[in-house]
Amino acid sequence: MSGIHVTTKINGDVVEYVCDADETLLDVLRNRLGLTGAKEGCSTGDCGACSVTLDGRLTCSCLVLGAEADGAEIGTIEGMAKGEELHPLQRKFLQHAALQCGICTPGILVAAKALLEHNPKPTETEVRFGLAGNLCRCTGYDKIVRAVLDTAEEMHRSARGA
Amino acid sequence: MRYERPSTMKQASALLAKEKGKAFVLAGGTDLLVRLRTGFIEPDLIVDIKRIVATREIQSTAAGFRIGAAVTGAELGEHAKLQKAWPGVVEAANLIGSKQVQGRCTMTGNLCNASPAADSVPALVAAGAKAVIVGPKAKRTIPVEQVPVAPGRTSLRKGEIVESILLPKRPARSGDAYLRFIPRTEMDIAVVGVAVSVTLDAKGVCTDARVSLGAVAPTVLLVPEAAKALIGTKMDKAALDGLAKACSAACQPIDDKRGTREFRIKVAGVLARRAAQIARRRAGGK
Amino acid sequence: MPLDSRPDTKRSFAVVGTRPLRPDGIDKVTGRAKFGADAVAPGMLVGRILRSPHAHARIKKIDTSKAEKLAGVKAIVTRADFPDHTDGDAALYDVLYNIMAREKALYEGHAVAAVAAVDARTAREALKLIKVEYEILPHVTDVDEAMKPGAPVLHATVFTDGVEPKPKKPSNIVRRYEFGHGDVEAGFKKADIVVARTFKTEATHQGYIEPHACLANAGPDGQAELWVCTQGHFMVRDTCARLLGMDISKLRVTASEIGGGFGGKTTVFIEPVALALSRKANRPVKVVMTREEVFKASGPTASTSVDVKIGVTKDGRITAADATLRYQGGAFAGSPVEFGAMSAFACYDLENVRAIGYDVVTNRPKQAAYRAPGAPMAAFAVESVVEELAKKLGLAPIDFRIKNAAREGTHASYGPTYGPIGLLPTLEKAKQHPHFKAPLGPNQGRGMACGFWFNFGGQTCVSLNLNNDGTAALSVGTPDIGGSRASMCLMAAEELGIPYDKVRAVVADTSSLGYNDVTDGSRTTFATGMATILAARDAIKKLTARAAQIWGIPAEAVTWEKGHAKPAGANAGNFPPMSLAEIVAQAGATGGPIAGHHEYSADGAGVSFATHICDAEVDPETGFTRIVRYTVLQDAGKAVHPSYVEGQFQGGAVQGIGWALNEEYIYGKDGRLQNAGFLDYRIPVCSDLPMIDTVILEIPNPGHPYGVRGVGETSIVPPLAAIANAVSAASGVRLTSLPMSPPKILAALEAKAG
Amino acid sequence: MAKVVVWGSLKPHTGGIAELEIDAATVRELLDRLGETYPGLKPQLARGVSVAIDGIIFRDGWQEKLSKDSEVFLLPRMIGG
Repeated sequence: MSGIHVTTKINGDVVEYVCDADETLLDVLRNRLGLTGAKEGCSTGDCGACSVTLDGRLTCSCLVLGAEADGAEIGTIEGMAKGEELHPLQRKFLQHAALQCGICTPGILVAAKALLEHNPKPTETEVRFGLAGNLCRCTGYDKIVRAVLDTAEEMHRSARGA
Repeated sequence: MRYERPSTMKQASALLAKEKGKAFVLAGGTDLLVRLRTGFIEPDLIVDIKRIVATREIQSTAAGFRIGAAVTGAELGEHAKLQKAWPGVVEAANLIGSKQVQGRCTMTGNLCNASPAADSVPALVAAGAKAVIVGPKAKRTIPVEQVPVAPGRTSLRKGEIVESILLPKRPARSGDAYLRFIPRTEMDIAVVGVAVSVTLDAKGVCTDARVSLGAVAPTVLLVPEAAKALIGTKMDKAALDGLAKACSAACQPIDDKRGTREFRIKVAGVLARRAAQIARRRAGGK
Repeated sequence: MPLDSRPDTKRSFAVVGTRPLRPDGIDKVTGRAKFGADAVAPGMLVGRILRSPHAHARIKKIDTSKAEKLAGVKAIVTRADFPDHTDGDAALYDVLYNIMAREKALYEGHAVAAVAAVDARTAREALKLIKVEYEILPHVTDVDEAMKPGAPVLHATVFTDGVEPKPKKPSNIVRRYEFGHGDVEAGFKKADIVVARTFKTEATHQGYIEPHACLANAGPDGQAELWVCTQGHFMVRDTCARLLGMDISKLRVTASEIGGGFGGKTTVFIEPVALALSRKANRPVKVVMTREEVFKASGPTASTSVDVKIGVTKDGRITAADATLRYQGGAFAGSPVEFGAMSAFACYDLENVRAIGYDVVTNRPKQAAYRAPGAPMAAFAVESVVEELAKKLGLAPIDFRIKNAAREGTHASYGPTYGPIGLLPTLEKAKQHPHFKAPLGPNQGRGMACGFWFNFGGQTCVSLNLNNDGTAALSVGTPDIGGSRASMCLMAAEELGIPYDKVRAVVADTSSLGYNDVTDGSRTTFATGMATILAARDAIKKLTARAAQIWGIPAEAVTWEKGHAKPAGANAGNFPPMSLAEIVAQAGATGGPIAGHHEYSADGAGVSFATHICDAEVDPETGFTRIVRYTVLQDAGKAVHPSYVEGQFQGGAVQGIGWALNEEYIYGKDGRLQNAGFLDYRIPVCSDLPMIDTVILEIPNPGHPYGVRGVGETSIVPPLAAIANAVSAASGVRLTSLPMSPPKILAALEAKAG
Repeated sequence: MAKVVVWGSLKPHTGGIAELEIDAATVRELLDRLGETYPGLKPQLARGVSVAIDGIIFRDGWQEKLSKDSEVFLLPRMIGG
């Protein structure tokens, strides 16, 4: 099998790689690029642990071929904090203890960020349905939902204040 | 396995037509990649159609809407005009999978997987949608219900690809709705799905109706008897009872890990009644 | 425990009980935390496992010759590579048999061979080239079917233990247990009302989001390293070393960050296989399970069939309680039926009680622990009958429970007499809770249930090293599965009298500490926490001695207060308090590094109780159930980090909600699992749930210096029954079989309507 | 003499008696004596037991002292998730 040459942008940086036709973007991120923040929980799109954005749209990287990323822009958990400054969601997740084991956390943060970008002031129900594609087995989701709602509130307040 | 990304429909069709091994079309990939990963399929060729401009567009035409084969669920949901004309179709497409899946999945893929439980297909069937199929030699347009012929099997011939789905123009006072039953609130495959599309006259009498059922037979069903129960009525309780009865009667379900036969038969009627009421309300019925 | 470790209930804490950020937080929210599958090694190979497609089959022949010839294949192992080193240890032999099938494959998914190859595709191709000749045997997966006389027998060596006379014919019933006291027959005679019901629960899976993963690196000199996601790396080390005939000292195991376990990562599956492959290939080998493998070949919990009979007098006193529990734990002995039997009636003060348990084997994967193993199914049965009795008596279910609740001095159904326990306080608190009085909407109903779990301590070893700048490095040997490093830092900081962020806790590898039992039994905050406190006290003893040396006064004349050494009184001398940092800064000159250690077998964990309240709404036309409101009230002894205590309560409750409503192992007639994925094994998603309210009660555990009790497991015990009771109240039908999936509820509603 | 109570299904190995009088000052001695006096208990002792002394459960406590009036129960070895 001959490799496919792909040029893409990940978290704003141009990245080139060669992958096989049947490799998923998740495989590429984890095994070729060392970006192991996206986790493989199921490889069938049911758990959301591998969530990334592809051209701004939330998706499971296990449901994308590595070859498809050519010319695209990808966002992963590794690009969420800006230098030393955590994204407000990352900060709030820590404050609310919205993680126990933490395996689902990267996927949930990526999904929550996408959610707030589309809907900056979601209701609890909207948060719950917005995150329905991300399984968490430790927390019962309570503190996750609170952390997302609190982040929205804070971002809203600081946007108004600014 | 080879991966090809043609830029025209003609090229795509030619690639599929000349492939000697197993070839698959990749649009959203939300089903294809799962089957690939789990070893269910072992393709020799995958043809990614997302670079073909026509597959990415929603066109509003004099005849209605033309929805490209690679338009995602999320894009459907963001198209205000489509949403207004065919809320049931859009809600059905938006029920497929999670937000993550919505960013990739397509109605055409949902149709071509030929799963009896596909969420968007009953809504498309009720809407009277047609599939535009491009082949190596000719283009043809068929009603969507003629695409799947059995679980996992379609009527597409070698080299043929569904290029787009056509939704007709909506008469005044029309509405559609899709409801499905799942054990959780999200992330499940439909145990039963019901789509109802109706048109009312100025007095609120139903003049036209189409009713379609999912997950209760080997393919999605169009149920003319159910439509008959509504046409000519004000969709009152008696009409809805008739509708529910006709829907339950049309079911030929199986017992499986997702539900029992009895459950599907009963719930098909329950959901039909509820979906019809939503469709009627959307059509402006009081 | 020495007496001075008894909790000082009036004690006020400086940092224990606060909610600081967890030390591993940044790594976890930025994707940097390294979990099981995140490790790489130079020259690493990919390991994959070939699994039996049959539920029960004799393995006549395994031919690996074609696979060996495939380019890129570096090692293949089969049963021939796992000689029996178990030396008569039956339980260990079962583990050996489970990680690689021997004469028979005992369930679909049982490992038959494994390959290490240069990449995943080659490994996959190689598996296809391995030819296994099976003789398919009849199989059985249902617990009641497996107990019938004509059932296919899995092991010709199983003759039911615990019955007299011992059977002469082998069967699938491994062992009979019996617990209880008094005379149940006499008790039932005194009863005015007796309710007897039979219940069934399906097997569920812990459902951790991280599949099992490990990276093994073994050399021909017998030295080996293993990186693995596990609840107990010392257990992994000892088990793998024994299975593979290695010296324990030559195998160093490092615990990765762990992506959930809930009991499912308390044993080995892929680890010995990865080590054997690595040893044979003389290269590092990474093995990661797929989700399908996790469902088919890790350790789900038991499915059960339970009879419960309870008698009461007209005024609401229970006169007798009797249960027979049948649990299948997969293809090997060891279902948690004894804990089901022991815990079934543990919430009640009973004169006459009996619980009989049968441990049964079937053609399913070998069960592993799952959060309070065995208890939720028993509580489902008992608490359903208790609710039904209360209704029959015309008593509020909560009052009926209060009337019969176990309390200090109660002769527990499993034997001993209870000390101070927290059941009544949770019931009384529940009764006052606003949830209890809140109005219900149409088609809604309220249910409640109580639950019990034992908790335990276990072997523990920690080291606390003080650094020259006055900070502390704490090494523990229990993997941190839900924030325990934060709790350990809190307790070390509390004792030493330094700020929380001056302590750093790490989970040390197996070469750095003495043996530590697995993170299980809700033991870590209790046992590792107590060891941390005692290690800190050990360090303080040394700190005060150094201060005494510096001051030139006797060591006994120095005390420790708020992070400082102080002369014990005016007679001891007049010296200003000396801080921890000041003492360690002079450590080199006063005798070298200062460290505290503690190693022990922790006991006195203290049993734990909870009461849950649930509101459910049932769609009468479809049987769809929505949990509308949920409240957990549980005794934590002392909540060290309340946020993570709440998290344990919420997580356990939601796992219980899944178990009650939708989760189940579905087998086909062919004995194959039909829903080995998250699509059809339906764990609760975010939109299924309401907020989970929590009430933490703090009834100090006399066995811990701060009064801490384990909290992790009890929260999964009441939900099954609480939801069944709520569904019954909402819909008018009582379900005696889990999960209460919509088709079952609808069928029951239709049957009732006639 | 400590009084120790075994669980029901062990009674066949102790001559049908649940409450046994054993001369032992520690858990270790108790377990040794039990095995010597009632060899039928040995497989269970080998599989592992916990011991409840005055209501507190010890999973690994050979050194624990038993007094004359201790209430001692033999229990299966505790496990957890």
